[in-house]
Amino acid sequence: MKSILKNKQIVIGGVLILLIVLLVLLAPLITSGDYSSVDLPNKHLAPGPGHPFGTDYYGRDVWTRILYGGRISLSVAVCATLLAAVCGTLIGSVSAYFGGAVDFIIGRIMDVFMSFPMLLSSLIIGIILKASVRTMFLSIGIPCIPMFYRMTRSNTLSIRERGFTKAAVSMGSGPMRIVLRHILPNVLPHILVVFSSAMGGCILAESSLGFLGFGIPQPTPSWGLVVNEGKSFMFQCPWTAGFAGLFIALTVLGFNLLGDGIRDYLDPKIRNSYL
Amino acid sequence: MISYILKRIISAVPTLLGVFLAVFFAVRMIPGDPAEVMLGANATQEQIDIYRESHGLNRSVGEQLVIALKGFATGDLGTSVSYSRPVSEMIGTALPSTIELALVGVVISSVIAVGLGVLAAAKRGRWPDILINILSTVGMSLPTFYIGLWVLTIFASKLGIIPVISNRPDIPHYKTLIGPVITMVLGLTLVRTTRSSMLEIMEEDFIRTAKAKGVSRKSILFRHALGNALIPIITMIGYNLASAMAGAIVLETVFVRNGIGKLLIDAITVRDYPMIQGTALVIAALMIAANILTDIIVALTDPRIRVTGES
Amino acid sequence: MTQSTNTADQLLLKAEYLNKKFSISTGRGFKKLSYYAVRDLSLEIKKGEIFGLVGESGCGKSTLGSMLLGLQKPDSGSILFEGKDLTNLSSSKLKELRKDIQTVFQDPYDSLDPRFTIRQIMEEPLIIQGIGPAEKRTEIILSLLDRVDIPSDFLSRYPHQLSGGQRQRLCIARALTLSPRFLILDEAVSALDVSVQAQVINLLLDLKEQLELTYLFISHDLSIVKFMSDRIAVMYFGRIVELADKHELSRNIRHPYTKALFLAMPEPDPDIPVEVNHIEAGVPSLINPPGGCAFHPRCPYATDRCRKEAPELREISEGHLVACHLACEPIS
Amino acid sequence: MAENKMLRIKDLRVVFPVGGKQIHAVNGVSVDLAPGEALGVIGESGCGKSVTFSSVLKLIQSPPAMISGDIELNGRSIMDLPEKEMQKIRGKEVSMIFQEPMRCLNPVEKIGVQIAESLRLHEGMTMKQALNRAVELLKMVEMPDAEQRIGCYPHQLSGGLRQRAMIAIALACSPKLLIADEPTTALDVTIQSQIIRLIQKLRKETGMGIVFISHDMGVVASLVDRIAVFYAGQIVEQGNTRDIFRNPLHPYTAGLIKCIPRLDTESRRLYTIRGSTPNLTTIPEGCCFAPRCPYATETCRTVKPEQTAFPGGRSCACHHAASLN
Repeated sequence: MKSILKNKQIVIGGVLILLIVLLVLLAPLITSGDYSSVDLPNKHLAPGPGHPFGTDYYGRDVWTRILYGGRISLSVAVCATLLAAVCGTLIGSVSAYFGGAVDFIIGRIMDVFMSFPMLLSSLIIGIILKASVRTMFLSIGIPCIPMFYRMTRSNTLSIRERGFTKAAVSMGSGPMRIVLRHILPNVLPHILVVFSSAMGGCILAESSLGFLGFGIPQPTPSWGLVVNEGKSFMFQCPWTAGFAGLFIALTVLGFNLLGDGIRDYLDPKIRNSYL
Repeated sequence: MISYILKRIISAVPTLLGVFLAVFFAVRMIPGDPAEVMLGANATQEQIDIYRESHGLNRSVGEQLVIALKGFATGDLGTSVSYSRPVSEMIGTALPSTIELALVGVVISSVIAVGLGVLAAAKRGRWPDILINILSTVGMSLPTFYIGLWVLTIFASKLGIIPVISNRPDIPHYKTLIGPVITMVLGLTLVRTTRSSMLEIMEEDFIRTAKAKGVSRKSILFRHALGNALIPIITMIGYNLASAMAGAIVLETVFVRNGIGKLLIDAITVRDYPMIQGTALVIAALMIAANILTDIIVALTDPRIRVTGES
Repeated sequence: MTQSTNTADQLLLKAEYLNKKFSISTGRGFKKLSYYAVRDLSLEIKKGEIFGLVGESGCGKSTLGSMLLGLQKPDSGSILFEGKDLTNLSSSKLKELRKDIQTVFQDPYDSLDPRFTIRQIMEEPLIIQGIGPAEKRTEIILSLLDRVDIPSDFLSRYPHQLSGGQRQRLCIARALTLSPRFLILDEAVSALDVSVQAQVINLLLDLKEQLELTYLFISHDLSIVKFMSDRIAVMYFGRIVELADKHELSRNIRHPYTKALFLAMPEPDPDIPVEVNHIEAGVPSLINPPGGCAFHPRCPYATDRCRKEAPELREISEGHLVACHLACEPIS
Repeated sequence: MAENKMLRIKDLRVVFPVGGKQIHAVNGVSVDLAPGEALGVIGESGCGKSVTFSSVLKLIQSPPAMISGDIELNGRSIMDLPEKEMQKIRGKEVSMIFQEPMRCLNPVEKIGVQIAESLRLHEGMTMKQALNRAVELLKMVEMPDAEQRIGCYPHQLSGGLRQRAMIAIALACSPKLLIADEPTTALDVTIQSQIIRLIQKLRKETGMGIVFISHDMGVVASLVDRIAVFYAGQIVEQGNTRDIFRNPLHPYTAGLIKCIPRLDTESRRLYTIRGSTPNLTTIPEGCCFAPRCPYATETCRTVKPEQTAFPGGRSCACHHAASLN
């Protein structure tokens, strides 16, 4: 375990995420806690004392809105990624393990899925479900299912051909045991890698939807919404969208670094070779 | 090779059909009466009745599907509610500018990114590599709209080089491309793929053979390593081309540039369902086409696919 | 096809007319091409013997091994293990039978789950087969680890902490946990270093005597197969081309391919030159197998008959079977 | 220094730092080779035989590897030669072939182009001249249909033909020395014997020196004049092929010869060397083979044996070499 901490990407990514999560969780303690009351005389204040990130068009404190928005954005991303991970892993392992017609049909359905850009799928699902805080994780999570499906399927296929799986079959082990005891534990680290980058992807998706105006609707602030409200005033007072975007970017960076780090940690091929 | 291309194209037909079905059923899952959904809130009862009749909404889902499929096959994607013009005509007008943006953007950003990736691989572990790595990791973590907003702020508002709004007729066409293309370049998506493919191939045994032959480092890098890394790189470029269609949704909104992405977003804003259905179908079809094109180019590059077997 | 057997009860395993076809996509057009990995293959393995199976890569020996193990189903043919047909057993009966047939694979790095400890690896077959309680399992595990000379304080270690030889000995111990009677050793010593190989070979020979096991020993290395086995079958292109007692086989080779294999073996002796073997370089393609005898394109003695007609595996003397039209006289 | 040697390796040491530990892959190897001589290098995996001879072409990246000692080619030390000078030696004076011919050929270039590359580099030929020469080379390595095969990609050839193509690449510029690193290990036995015979023939025709690295005593037996036995990053014994086989001095060599079953072995047990190959993170105090040696004494465990010369140009690093025979 010690060697994990030697991986700079994991450490930097982890610290970054930890920091942001901490800020977001401690929001009531480090902000005024008032993210919604309108204060028109103080609108569009530049960052300064009292308002570290300035105020927006309605005079609301951007720092408070970003931290509270993080609560929504992060929880939506976690729920969406969990949904995609559970569904994708399940479908992928079933598809790979049973093979034949099951695999073929699931594969074609996933092909169709992957023919839509994730953003487009999110938009369409959003129309059907009427975007709200509750349904947003579905619009974002469902388009991520193929990511997990593909990874689980290809890894399951290769682990199924490994000697230890064959040995377990020759001892009389049934498919359930093989999947649960041998395949899933060996796929798990790869799931972690995809999970980390999917978290980043979901945060990006939430903010992109928000930017386009189809994110989580008022009044609850989310990062997407803060960006959306700030984008029209980008030229005059870029701090609203600017700081919100910065938070989004740092969080995504953290998850990307973590994912890359775990992948390098698992496959050290490129690091330790000489010829 | 021709049979490979044919095979690849034919294999896309079921996917395309699946895409059609997905959109068909997705639109039917939108809450509300399909005819009212498709005709908008201002439709008269008479219009609704005509629509019901012509689309067989009183008949079974199967028959509706056949009617819709016929329309799709003949290029009839219905009539836009907000513009009262055929959807296919509007998409036809918007499509070239999106494809132009995708092609120009992907080509320019790929050339730059592959160059940086090769440089990073060549200077592996030294400061150019570290710098390029940090930049590309950050670039990949920045939301496209965020880069776009800053490009717009800096280049349009502060420097005045590019227009704030691109869909005005008085703006020279090339100027509308600058902003989105800069945004795509700054994403630096291909740098890391290039670098890691190069490094992976540098570990291969045939690189050692080339070295043992006395081939210079430069030639190993560009001829042997890049020659092989080209295959995963082309695959990634193809993927980027496909996702540039999605990127267009965001970029065209940021830079207010006409195109299919903007068409889609405007349609969603005013709930113009025939237009949403049409643009979704076309975007998906373009992605499928980009994937086929990529596979074909990869097959042409890779002799293991191009020339198979001995006899 | 009659193989000489004394009495039926001495027979442990009998495979008849096994066929296994694989299809591969060509990348050209939509057609899939198929080839026989194993074709019309019959063999009998007697209780208590070591049956050696030798052949070059792609000859179908591993496919045969995995069919006898029940990992792959043959397209046609039957595999009788003590009279029970492996190919159409119910899954519960098959699970029962798995106790009797166990295997050791080639790659000791691949055959052990990297996330299991040595104890978990050894315990797994016992748990699957419902053998217990835990104390009983520990007892079995400790006695087997002792047999294969792995210290008992290794129980909580992971496979990557063991050397190649230790890993392979662990694989052997795991195969023995269910007290099988038949072990399929598929290239079981091929991946080991020379100095470790001998240890594992001796261990296998000792275990066979102590536990009254029967082995199917599959390898590409003729000298090891010959050292280990009582009877040897030579495979080429999915078929057995020659089968005989090992002494008979070294005295009286009848198939030109067997002869070529013998000649090609590099002997560790500077005074024995590597023979100029007279078989041609090109191994024919699996997908377009040559008509007639599969070996004829490489055979220096091939006649017109060889090109047209595939030879049957015939018994030419007691227990010596050859599939060659010219097998009547020994090859000089 | 009486004889003129084409290759002289003196006290070579190669250390790889891996995850905080140091792996002493080569640990004081000295060996030399006369022009036209064929040396067999025998040892198990990880004994340093490949690393030693990859160093002759400076194929080991350093840093991270730490290389010390001296390597001379035709009297000239290569240790401090700049990369540009090394490129002139590689493929021209010294060539190398490797174990897996599939992975060692560039998959996206035609065989002919790959052979032509060295010719154009070292002989300054045009592509056309080089391709013509490539056909001759393929004929030399007995490739059937050489004219057609230069247009083939590696994946279109069988394993044996790929290795022939590799040999053709190596021999393109008529090197004085060919280093063959387990060239037949990945091949079937019937193909292996053909490749061995081909290397024998080419050696006779060209008079080049050969270093043939293998883990299999049988493969080198009829091919080489002299054998060096590697163990744990050191050479434990060197001598003429016949002497080594007939009268091995080092207990490890003796064990290696005895533990392989031969076609005429009749006994039911093999001779074994107990224990397993050492890990190379620490250099043992005494003899590296002592933990596995049946004759090991206290001296063996504490004092490192030096290479000692024996009659017949042999040498052996064993305290008991004289008394055991």
